[in-house]
Amino acid sequence: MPVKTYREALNDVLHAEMARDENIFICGEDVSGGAGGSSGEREASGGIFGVSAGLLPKFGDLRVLDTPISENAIVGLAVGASLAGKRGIAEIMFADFLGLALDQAMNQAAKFRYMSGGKAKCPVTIRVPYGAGMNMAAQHSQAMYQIMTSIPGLKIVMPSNPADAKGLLTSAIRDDDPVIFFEHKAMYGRKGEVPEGEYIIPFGEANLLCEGDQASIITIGRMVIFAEKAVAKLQADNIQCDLIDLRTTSPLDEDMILDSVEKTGRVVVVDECPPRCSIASDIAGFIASYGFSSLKAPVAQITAPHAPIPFARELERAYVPGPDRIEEAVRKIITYQ
Amino acid sequence: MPVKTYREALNDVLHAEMARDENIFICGEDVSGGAGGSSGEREASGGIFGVSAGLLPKFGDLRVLDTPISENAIVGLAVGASLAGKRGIAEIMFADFLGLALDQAMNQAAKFRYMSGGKAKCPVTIRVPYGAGMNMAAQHSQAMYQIMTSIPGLKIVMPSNPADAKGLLTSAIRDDDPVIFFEHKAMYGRKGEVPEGEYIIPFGEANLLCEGDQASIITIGRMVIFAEKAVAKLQADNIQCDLIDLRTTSPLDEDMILDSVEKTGRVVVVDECPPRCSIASDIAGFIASYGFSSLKAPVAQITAPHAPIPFARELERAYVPGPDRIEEAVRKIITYQ
Amino acid sequence: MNLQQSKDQLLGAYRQMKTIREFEERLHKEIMTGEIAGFTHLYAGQEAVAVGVCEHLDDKDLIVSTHRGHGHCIAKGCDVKGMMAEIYGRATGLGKGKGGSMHIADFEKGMLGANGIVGAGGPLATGAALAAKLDGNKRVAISFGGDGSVNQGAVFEAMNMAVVLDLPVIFVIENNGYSEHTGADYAVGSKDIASRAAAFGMKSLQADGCDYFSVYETMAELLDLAREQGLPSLAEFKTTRYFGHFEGDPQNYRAKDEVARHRAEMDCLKNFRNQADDLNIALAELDDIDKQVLQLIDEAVEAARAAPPADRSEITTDVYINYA
Amino acid sequence: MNLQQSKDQLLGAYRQMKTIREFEERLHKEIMTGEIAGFTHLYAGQEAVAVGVCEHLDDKDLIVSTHRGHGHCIAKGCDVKGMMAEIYGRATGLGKGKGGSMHIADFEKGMLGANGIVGAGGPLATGAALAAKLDGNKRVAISFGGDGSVNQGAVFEAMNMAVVLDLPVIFVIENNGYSEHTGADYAVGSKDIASRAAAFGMKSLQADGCDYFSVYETMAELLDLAREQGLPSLAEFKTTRYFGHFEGDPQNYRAKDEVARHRAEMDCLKNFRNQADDLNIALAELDDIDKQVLQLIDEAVEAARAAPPADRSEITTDVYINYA
Ligand SMILES: Cc1ncc(C[n+]2csc(CCOP(=O)(O)OP(=O)(O)O)c2C)c(N)n1
Ligand SMILES: Cc1ncc(C[n+]2csc(CCOP(=O)(O)OP(=O)(O)O)c2C)c(N)n1
Ligand SMILES: [Mg+2]
Ligand SMILES: [Mg+2]
Repeated sequence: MPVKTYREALNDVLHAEMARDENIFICGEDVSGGAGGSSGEREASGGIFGVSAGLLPKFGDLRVLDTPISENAIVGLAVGASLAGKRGIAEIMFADFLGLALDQAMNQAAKFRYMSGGKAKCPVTIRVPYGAGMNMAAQHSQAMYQIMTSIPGLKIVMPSNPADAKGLLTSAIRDDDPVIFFEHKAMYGRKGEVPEGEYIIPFGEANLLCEGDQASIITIGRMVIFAEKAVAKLQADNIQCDLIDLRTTSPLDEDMILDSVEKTGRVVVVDECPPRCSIASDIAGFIASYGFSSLKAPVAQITAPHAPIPFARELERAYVPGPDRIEEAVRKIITYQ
Repeated sequence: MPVKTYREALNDVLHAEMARDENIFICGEDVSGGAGGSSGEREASGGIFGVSAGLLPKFGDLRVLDTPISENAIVGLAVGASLAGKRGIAEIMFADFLGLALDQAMNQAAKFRYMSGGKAKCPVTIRVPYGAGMNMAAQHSQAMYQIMTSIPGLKIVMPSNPADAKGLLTSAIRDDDPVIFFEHKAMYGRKGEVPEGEYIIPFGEANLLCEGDQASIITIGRMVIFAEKAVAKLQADNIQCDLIDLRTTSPLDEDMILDSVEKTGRVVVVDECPPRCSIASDIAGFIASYGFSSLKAPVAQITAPHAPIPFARELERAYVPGPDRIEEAVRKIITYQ
Repeated sequence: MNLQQSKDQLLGAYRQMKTIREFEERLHKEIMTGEIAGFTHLYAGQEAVAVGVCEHLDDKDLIVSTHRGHGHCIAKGCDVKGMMAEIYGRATGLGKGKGGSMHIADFEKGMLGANGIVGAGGPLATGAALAAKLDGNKRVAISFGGDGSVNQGAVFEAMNMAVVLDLPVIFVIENNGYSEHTGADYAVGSKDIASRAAAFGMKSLQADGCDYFSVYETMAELLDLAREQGLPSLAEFKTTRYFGHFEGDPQNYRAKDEVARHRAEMDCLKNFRNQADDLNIALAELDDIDKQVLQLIDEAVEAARAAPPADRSEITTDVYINYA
Repeated sequence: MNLQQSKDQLLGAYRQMKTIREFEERLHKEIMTGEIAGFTHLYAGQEAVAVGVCEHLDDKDLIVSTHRGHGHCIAKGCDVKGMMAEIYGRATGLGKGKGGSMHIADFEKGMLGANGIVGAGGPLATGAALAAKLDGNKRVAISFGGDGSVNQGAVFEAMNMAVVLDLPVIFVIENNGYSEHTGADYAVGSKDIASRAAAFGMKSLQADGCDYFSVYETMAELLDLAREQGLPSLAEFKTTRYFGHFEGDPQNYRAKDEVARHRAEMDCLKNFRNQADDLNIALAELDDIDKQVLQLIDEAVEAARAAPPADRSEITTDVYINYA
């Protein structure tokens, strides 16, 4: 299998899907870049993270739309067009800016199908680079997926590796419901094997990355990488864990979670968000309600602290949950009596 | 003690606090109403729910500001002024519209103190009528407090009765941090005894409404009323529960929750939100992590379903968690072995 | 401009306006009975706008409406009985009773929904216009909005976006003088809505929103711009609403006689009747239509009353997944 | 207008501009070393705007800045060493290293913060202006923003709000021709920023943002309006930025020679020097200032490097509560 970066995997999907279906368009700030610039170079960047590179030359400026800085209208543009027969892909440059576009995502996209008694469909994909780890400080580092997960009508996706990026973005674009697609900024450059040709990962199917009967580590997005590091260390000490990458938080693979808990009885949930109403607390709560009979120890929630994201290297590094905390939590819960 | 409505209790606080401190102002759509109207009646409504009635005649239009329909700028107005020495009270007419103002609440108000290394304070109160129960359909009925609770830097308050409305709104206005103050629309007309004179309820202190050792019912806002109904029925069958009204979800009275769980070992959490990343799942998760050793049964989460809020009477009534579901949940968990 | 409309079209337009009027007058009465839940914003008084705009459109054209959406729905061809049933919260409603008055939609008819969020329609309509542009079939999109909506950031962003992307969308602003309890002259800083369009680089026109012909002709010009050149524009129609902002509003902000005066002097149905002679229409023909409309509304109310209530099993359908 | 500025004031203004320039030129170099984390937007080229505006202000006046905030901070009197330390993520930084380049603030100096959210400053500045108005002491508020920010709904809402509530806020728009990689003429539908103010009912002026005197005089007029009549307004200053949007931006969207040309022809420091004679200032005086500034920046960098890193125990301070 070819090795690609997360960024390339996403870019490939955009190319392939836009070639496949001419109803697909993409819009956002600087998705190509260069409009109105003095060099005349019409694609100046292909997205500030480079994810949409090459689309403009290939699909033209009717389907690759550089927009003004107007997050609410960007999402609304994609939503409105998707209600009218298209499949819009909107990019919100940083997940934090969803604070400006929440109305179109939450009150519009998420609710049309329901409010119309099933008459509407809104096949929009909102791509949002997210996450801490690059010292971008409090307003450019938030995860935001916990907020979006709480909204019925949206599907919430966050790939943790290039192959999943491909399989999940393909599903997102083809899905008839609105999808918020979270891409971790610190993972764009990560490499991995990516299946060739059409590759689809259905929503709601978590990925069991490794198996073990002593504990279940449940996590998402970039935290999967840290969990893998923790697992490697634990394995060296012959501590064997299930490691579950949820892939999508909504829908949620409840079965895999419960099966694993039934087997291990001990759970560590790892989440990049602050603790309250987070994915960590959501999964912990779910297990407290539906996996209680299997549970042999407190569910360990590894999250960021209840604070905004600090800027300085030393602070951000300590703020973001890392492998050490995961490892430590596993060691602690497996000895809990 | 005098009996007042929830609306009157809130209105009294606004009057008293604005009289006490001339740095306080209030702004929002139609907070007085009548600006630019043909009748010349300058206070035409005093807020569409009447909560700000009488403020304009008393404090004038410098401190009682009718605004255009611009939610983001309304919150920003109050936040900016509060950074500059005032204490702003902003009204967002329906909690659902926070989708338009989230940036100012989440990225601005919540983060200034932190980002400035403690140099800023932002004593703003954002009042938001919320909640289902009046057939106002999918875009005028949401709770939204789960989303706001997930944001570090905000304090989240939701009184369940007129006395608490008084004590908590007073605290909110005097607090030096930003507070999102949720007022349930279906409770404005509810009556209750309200202490006279200055009355302050500190944040983070839950209210133990009744005591019992068979189960802990933990809830907030309007759900408290339904829980009380359930408790009355259960008591008739000699089933005794702790009933905890959290009053504020952030800060959270962790001690009272854990004390109660330690006593009862059985918990029902009742929340008006849909299930995911809700207050219900948050509390259930908290207990799974920090109260596990006391837990004797699965935590029952009583929430709305994972769906937008339907319009029709029959549907909304079945959608919103009610006394029956709470009662049933308690009966079930107390028999769990 | 000389816009010849056939007699059939004219009678059709009158019928539409009358249908909206009676729908709303009847609702106003029915709401008193307590049988209708939630809150309802009535469109009576503004009929000439909805109909004057939508007479130019067919099912392929797209409109996005507001919280005050009944008029737009009827004018765009939504089934009146399905609408009434929806407002009554019945299983037979256009949205199975799940949407209600503020969320009536019919995507087959190009009616992308009433909308409870003031201003949200602006971006949605630009999106609809983008769909039209991508299809290249001269469809257009209309964003209906009130004088209050033009203070909403979403609408400004949409106007700018429409110009930047050259989208065939027309922002139809119904200036009925009030946003809830606040006067338009207070809340619109410039006191001039139409001129805002210039700030975003698009054409605008202003006209009498109580006269069907004035609306129709104004829109003809802007629709031409949209269909032929793919350009956005804005139309401001001065109009009035006959009832409170929502049902139950005591309207203290309005002069006591304002509505009566407007009903007497600015009524779009009366305006139309006054011109009947010139249009070669006999008043008796209009009377006939009136009767038919009244009967239709009667039937709609009867049918809604008789219909089964919304079905509880539908609470968790039409949304992709249920959680425990 | 004849605005006499004392020689001291003029030298002070030059010093400020030079300080900003050297701060940014130095950062541009230091960022290459990898010692500075995060991403940084440099203000070099636009100094005349920040300084021309802030020379009119004292600590009681309030400004709200942008992601490109260093210039505004320095012009408003923030401590240069504290700023440098903040950008280096040091415990001695103005925000203890918790804010970083995009969030430098000094509330004592009336500097309400750089801001990472494009457009958010508009509403915040209207709020600051409201505070000023309530105090009744002729303070004013300035909202700094770029040509990209004027497409953001928040800014439109703020402009309208400022007019409706009569607030002493001035929207200073620095049109440097680009929002990230997109040209202003593309993203601003009307291609004319200043005229947008009229749509909201406020006065606007346009001027050369690379000439300190032109900025200073333009602001004098608008500040008079704000201080004496309490009215909002907008100023658009045409300017240019010398570096990429953020450090690392290859600037493919700009003509190869654009920056060099602007540096040669539009430089605010050169402009000032060229007028030195008329101002009765000897170039040697300016050279002296240049030296002092270079030394200050050296010291700031040295101090930042030597300072202790941000303190881990501060991660959970300055926010009201910690959860388990
Ligand atoms: C975002 C948002 N803010 C506020 C409201 C509450 N609200 C409903 S209608 C309305 C006034 C709208 O005025 P206008 O646009 O003139 O329309 P009209 O009611 O006159 O038809 C307001 C403030 C809302 N529904 N949505
Ligand atoms: C709400 C929001 N959207 C997008 C961005 C990303 N972004 C940062 S700066 C910028 C361009 C701003 O352009 P302009 O206002 O002209 O300021 P300049 O960078 O030219 O100083 C963008 C799009 C952001 N920080 N905030
Ligand atoms: Mg109106
Ligand atoms: Mg710019």
